[in-house]
Amino acid sequence: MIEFLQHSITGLMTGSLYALVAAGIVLVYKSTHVVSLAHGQLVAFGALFFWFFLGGLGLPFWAGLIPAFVLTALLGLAIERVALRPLIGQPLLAAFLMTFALFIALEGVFVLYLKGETRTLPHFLPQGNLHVAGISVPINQLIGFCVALLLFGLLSLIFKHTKLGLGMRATAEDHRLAQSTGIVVKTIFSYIWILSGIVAAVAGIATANVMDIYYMLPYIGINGLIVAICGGLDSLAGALIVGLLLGVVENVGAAYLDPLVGGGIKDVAGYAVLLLVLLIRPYGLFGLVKIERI
Amino acid sequence: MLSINNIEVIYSNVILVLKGVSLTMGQGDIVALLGANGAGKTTALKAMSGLLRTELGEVTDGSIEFEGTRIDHRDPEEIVRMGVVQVMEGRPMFEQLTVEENIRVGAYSRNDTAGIRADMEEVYGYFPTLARMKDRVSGYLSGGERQMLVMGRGLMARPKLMLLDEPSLGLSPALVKEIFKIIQRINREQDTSILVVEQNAVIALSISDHAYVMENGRIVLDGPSAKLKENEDIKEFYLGLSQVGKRKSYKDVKHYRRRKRWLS
Amino acid sequence: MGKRLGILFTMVVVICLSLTMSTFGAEKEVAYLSLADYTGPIAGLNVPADMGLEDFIKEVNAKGGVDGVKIKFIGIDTRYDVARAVSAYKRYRRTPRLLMVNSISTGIGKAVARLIERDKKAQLVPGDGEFQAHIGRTFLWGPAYQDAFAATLDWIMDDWKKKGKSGTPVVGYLSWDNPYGREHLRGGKEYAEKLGIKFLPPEFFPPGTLKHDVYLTRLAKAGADYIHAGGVDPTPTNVIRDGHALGLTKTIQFTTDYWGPTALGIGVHAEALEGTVITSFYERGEDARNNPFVTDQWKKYRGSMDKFNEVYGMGMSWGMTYVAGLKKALKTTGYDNLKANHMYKAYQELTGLKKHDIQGPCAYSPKSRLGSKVVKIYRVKDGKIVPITGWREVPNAVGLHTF
Amino acid sequence: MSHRQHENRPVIRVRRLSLRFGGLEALSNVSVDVQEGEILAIIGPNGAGKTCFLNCINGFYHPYEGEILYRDKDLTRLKPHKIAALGLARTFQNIELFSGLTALDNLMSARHIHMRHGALLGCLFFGPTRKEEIAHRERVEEVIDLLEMESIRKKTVGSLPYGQRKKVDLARALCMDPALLLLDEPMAGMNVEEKEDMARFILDVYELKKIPIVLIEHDMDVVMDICHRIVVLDFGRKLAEGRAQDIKDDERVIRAYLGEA
Amino acid sequence: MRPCGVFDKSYALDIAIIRTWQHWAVLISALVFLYLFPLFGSYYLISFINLLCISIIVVLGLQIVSGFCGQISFGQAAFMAVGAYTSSILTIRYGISFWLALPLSGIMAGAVGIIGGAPSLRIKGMYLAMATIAIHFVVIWVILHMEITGSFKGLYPMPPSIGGFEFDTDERMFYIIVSVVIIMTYAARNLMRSKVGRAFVAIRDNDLAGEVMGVNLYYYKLLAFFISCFYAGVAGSLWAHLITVVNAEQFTLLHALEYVGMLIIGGMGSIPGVFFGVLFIRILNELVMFTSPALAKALPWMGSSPAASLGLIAFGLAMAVFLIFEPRGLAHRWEIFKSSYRLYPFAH
Repeated sequence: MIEFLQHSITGLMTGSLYALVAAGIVLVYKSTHVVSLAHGQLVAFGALFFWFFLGGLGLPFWAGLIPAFVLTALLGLAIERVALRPLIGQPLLAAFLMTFALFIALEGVFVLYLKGETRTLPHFLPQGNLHVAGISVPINQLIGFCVALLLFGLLSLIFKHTKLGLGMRATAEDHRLAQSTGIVVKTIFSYIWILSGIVAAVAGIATANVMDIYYMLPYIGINGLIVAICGGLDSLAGALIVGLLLGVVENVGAAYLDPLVGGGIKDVAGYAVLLLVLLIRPYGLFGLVKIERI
Repeated sequence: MLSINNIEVIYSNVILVLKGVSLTMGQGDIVALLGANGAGKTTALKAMSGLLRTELGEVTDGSIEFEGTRIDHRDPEEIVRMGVVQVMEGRPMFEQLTVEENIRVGAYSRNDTAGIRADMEEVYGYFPTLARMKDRVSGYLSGGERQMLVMGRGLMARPKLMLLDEPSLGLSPALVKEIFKIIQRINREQDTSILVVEQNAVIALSISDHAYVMENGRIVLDGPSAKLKENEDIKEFYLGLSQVGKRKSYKDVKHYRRRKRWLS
Repeated sequence: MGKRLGILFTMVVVICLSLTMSTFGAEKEVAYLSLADYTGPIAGLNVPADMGLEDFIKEVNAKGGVDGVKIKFIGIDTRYDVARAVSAYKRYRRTPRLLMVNSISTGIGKAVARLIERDKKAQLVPGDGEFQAHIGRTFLWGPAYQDAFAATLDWIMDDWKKKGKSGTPVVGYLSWDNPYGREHLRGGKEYAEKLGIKFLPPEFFPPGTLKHDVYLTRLAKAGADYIHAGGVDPTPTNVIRDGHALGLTKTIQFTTDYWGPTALGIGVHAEALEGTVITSFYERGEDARNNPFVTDQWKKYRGSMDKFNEVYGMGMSWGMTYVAGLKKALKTTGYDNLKANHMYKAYQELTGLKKHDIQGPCAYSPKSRLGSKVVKIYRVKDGKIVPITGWREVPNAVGLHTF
Repeated sequence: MSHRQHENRPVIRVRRLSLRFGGLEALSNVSVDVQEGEILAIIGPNGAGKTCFLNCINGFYHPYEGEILYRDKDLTRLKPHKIAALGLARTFQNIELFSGLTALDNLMSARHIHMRHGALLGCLFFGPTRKEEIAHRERVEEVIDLLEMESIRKKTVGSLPYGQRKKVDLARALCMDPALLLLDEPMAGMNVEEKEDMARFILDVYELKKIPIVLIEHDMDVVMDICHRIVVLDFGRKLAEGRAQDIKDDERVIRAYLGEA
Repeated sequence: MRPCGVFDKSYALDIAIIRTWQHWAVLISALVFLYLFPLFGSYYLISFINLLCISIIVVLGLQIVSGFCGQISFGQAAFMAVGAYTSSILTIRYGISFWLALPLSGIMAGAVGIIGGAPSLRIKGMYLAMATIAIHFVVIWVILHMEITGSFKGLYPMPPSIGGFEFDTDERMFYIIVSVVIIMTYAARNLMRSKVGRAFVAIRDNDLAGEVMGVNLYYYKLLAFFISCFYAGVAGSLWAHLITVVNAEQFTLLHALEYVGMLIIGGMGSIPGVFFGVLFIRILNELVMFTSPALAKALPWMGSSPAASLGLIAFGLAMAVFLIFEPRGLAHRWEIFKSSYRLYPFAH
């Protein structure tokens, strides 16, 4: 039992990272209806910027964090302005492919900068483990977990109770209609990408805290995508819950199924869950069911 | 307050939809725009509200002026801020939002919290049905309720000019009457000018001060509504009355009959 | 709009073509094709290695080449993608005097090997024992994975005895869930059994896994005394770091293969990696930093030693082998008739070639495809990688497996 | 058109139909018969369940209670494509065309249930397949003639104006060679002239094919003029049923739907 | 394409693909040129065309399921893997001839495709796309963890042969591959203008209305997946016997994404679009592959790996720029060109 709990909690920690990555994807989808493959790169760049200020320039924590947020947000904004804005009103698949193209181009930049090296974030959080009832939790990951929860709370507050949030939700449903009510849709898109950039930076920093900054980092975007879809592409709560769940399923699956099938369960656990969820609930666990009128 | 001077509209650089349309409206007027499907009525509305540009349409000639300012090359958001609100055809709404949130979105371009609150009460005054279902998700509303909601949402922007596109489409006769009564009330009480595009010529002519008739992207006829009601062509082709003033039965339509085409 | 698009594309095409044209020179030239992973999961290994090789070739060319013959280096980014690699090979296989193809990644090596045989060319691959088991036109960089792993097992037995423990050590194995991750065991496992080591069921995980706690705890629970962490760095670093966080490094000795942590990567994780054992066929850490042959070239082309990566040296050793092979081939055939087949024959005569101690003496021969037969065992000590043994011969574990 | 004496032979019998969405009762206990050779109108305020009623007949919705019989065949649990194969064709309130296809291909797609060749023969497009395609094309051209659509044959329907699309929608239903036609607000959003055209087409079809037609329509004039019988729905219940004149004077109908004159 | 002023006198002529004798002339000379190509074309070009053709077959399949039937699929690479493995297993383990294994591997991939396409019965749009990504990973995982597929070691099929004649070079395989492409293209074109094709488009454009027309959604969606995966399977089989090594690492998600990219760039719902899209991406790929070593050579201070990253950036940017200028794909532009040709010399 202790063992199971330990695996689950380790899974929860990883899951919170997935949830953070997924949050950015959900934000973008919610208002622009674009499923962004490029998000993994935003995450990676967020981590890289943070490393640059903290490890590269040796700035203190906050002084590194703020410019990292700003730069990632700007990158998000640039993606929206330069690449996606011209595609407004064009088929959504074109926008999807655009994010794929951006993923490749940004990967090139990422690789060009790294030159085959691995960048490691300095320890900016307290190290060591917390031991409770035979279960040990790394403190820095626990902090990451709490930050994730806080961020989700904050995001849902923004969506529910601010004017900007209302505008975002309205835009999410119908761009033309939103325009006709005086919402400046393009501005909303910009805000969304900025917000998504900041969330990506948080996700990137939290992930790089666990996994170094190297070539595989952007590919966490794929995990984020699975989570976003399972949770329902337009549901933040879904991203959080499914993110945590996926972390647990992967970890517990690897713990108990791997010996039975000869390894590598982690690879497919997520996809198996995705398939199962979609078969039972075609719009994800928490996604809005489209109100269809014939 | 609104004057459209000989505008031409082209879609995706090829399709010429409006071929010189002119129209003027005064403060507090109700103007009806009649015409067959595909005549270009909706396009004309979209040209005024700026929504054309999101559909690859473009005003290529002529000008649209609202209170002395040219608006034909502005973004729809800006035009809404200036006080021109279009209530689109088909009653589109934010289906996942509640009724109240839908109405709040209508006031998105405004920043006066107190004023918005007061206006919201006013809208609920016009449409008591909406007040009752404030917290309902709007996607489940019926056609009539939807029409009220979109009009209420439009009112929240405190428009000086409201463009209504086919408010009666698919509504029962009783509801149509009710909706048009409210339109008249809004016009009276808020001094909002209203431009209404309608298929139901009978009711449109009965509440409007002035009417225009469009065909094939041109205005072919206009005049005070009372006068147009007496026009023979209007009678036959829009009101469905034959010469003697009696309605012709649909059963009696012949396989060949006189069609009216305006030459221009 | 269409017109602008047309102009844009014409421009791109023209630039690309003109660039391509500029590569055809009139000099005497032989080619070296590297099907490399510059932008994929093993770029961390591949990029510095090819840098070493490229710089080495530059140096050779600057000095007038090999008997007047210049070497052309062609580096193709395959992105760890077999299909791209095969297509690139087909694109370049008719390059005049293409004498050697270096395929990085086990999958690519195996796919290209077939074509190499058919075209009578020669190929280099990292360390798949299969090519030693079925002697053909494919050469390994160093000892086969399984041989090096067997050397690690030897060290484990030594260490076990030195610690004065009784019984047999329990060894766990944990690596990527791909052909590379499994190659070690084809022979390595048999060798462990021969030594009488208790070998736990191996664990596999996808590259890019965030946390390895599950696998580590399972191995720990099964009573592992040693855990071998596979994968190309930073994977082993991350695995050991997770082990450290779980408190396993205190009781379990971690070992890695020759793609284990580099001195450059140890940096922040020094504490976690402390004591880790690395079995390597090329010079690591302090050894490499003290090898003037390597550091001089690095300083000349790459500047400061801050970012020095010892894999750079391994790349240079490829260059040395190539130059030696080329010399031999030129001597027997002359430039005009030079074919890859001659290089293939020349490579087999390189037995005993010294490589400035970057790597043990070359072991290519008609019966061997191994780049060298010796490894050194290193250990992480106070954030530095220091040798704890001299060069020692690897056992033949490939021979134990039936391929 | 002279008044026709209806034979008392119901083509469709709907018995105690009830349909529910979540907690919402869309239809409750509705029983309607469609007789051989009649035009039946269904009217009622918005949200009264008229479209739901059609959706039940052609299988989009499955009622939780009641049954629908078509010439003694139970349709209640059948899938829409099975019902289509029985010869029930319909049009849609919001025009549901295949917008990427030409008008002609839209009509050809309606011949689906009558065509025999499968994927393998389709790949070859030779001999029998070609003959079959041409034979069905001839059938489709008849409908094109009837509805005067020659000029828009090869146009992509997405680019056609509203009225034309309504026409394609009707033509497509006709191309199925239906045994029963369900029309959902065929004249919504049309002016008098277009309505006259549409009424003429409907009457032509009726005269030519002698099939029963069920029609949902808001325009009372049209309904009164061309329909034999009228069913009034309100809040999912059947409010009244009968001849046009009787309905017009029905108190309840006036209150719920028509409004005071 | 037909010039202005050519009218059809019968329905048979109206539905014909080739309408004038000029069409026949162009077609026949193109075929003759194609089949004589190995006699004078360079080896590189031939191997490039082989690759191109295999991609064309895969993307044709994708066009059917995604472009025509509207079910976006990212599983095409995995289904290709199924075809490649089936063909290898049949020829190696069971000694079945390649000529039989080719269609059988298509059928096998199709069968797996039916299972893989099953989610489409419930899921639509982007959600379905993601489900197919999941299917991709599950299929690859299963292949890797099975004994018969050679697990991680992969398989080594032999080149096809007929009566002792071995198709063991790219030049020889060229004839097989090109012939298959021609047949498959012709079949796809025909299928799309017959009953089945119209049913597919009906599902794409309006599945509800399609059902009312009597289209059995379940049957036709699965049929679309079957046909699409049949194409992928045949392509996989050709691929396997062309490079004679099959390994699960040859079929990655990136390939699947690339196929979708070819589809979108070519244009959804158009058979010629498939050719344009495949050409665009493949040539772009080659250019990048060509250019980065050339760049490294021209600018020696740069080195190979930065040049490779620049190539990656160039690839991404080229695709992005293309999408900004022509988001509806090259087929869209082709249609505009065709209609202006037809009306030449009259402007609209």
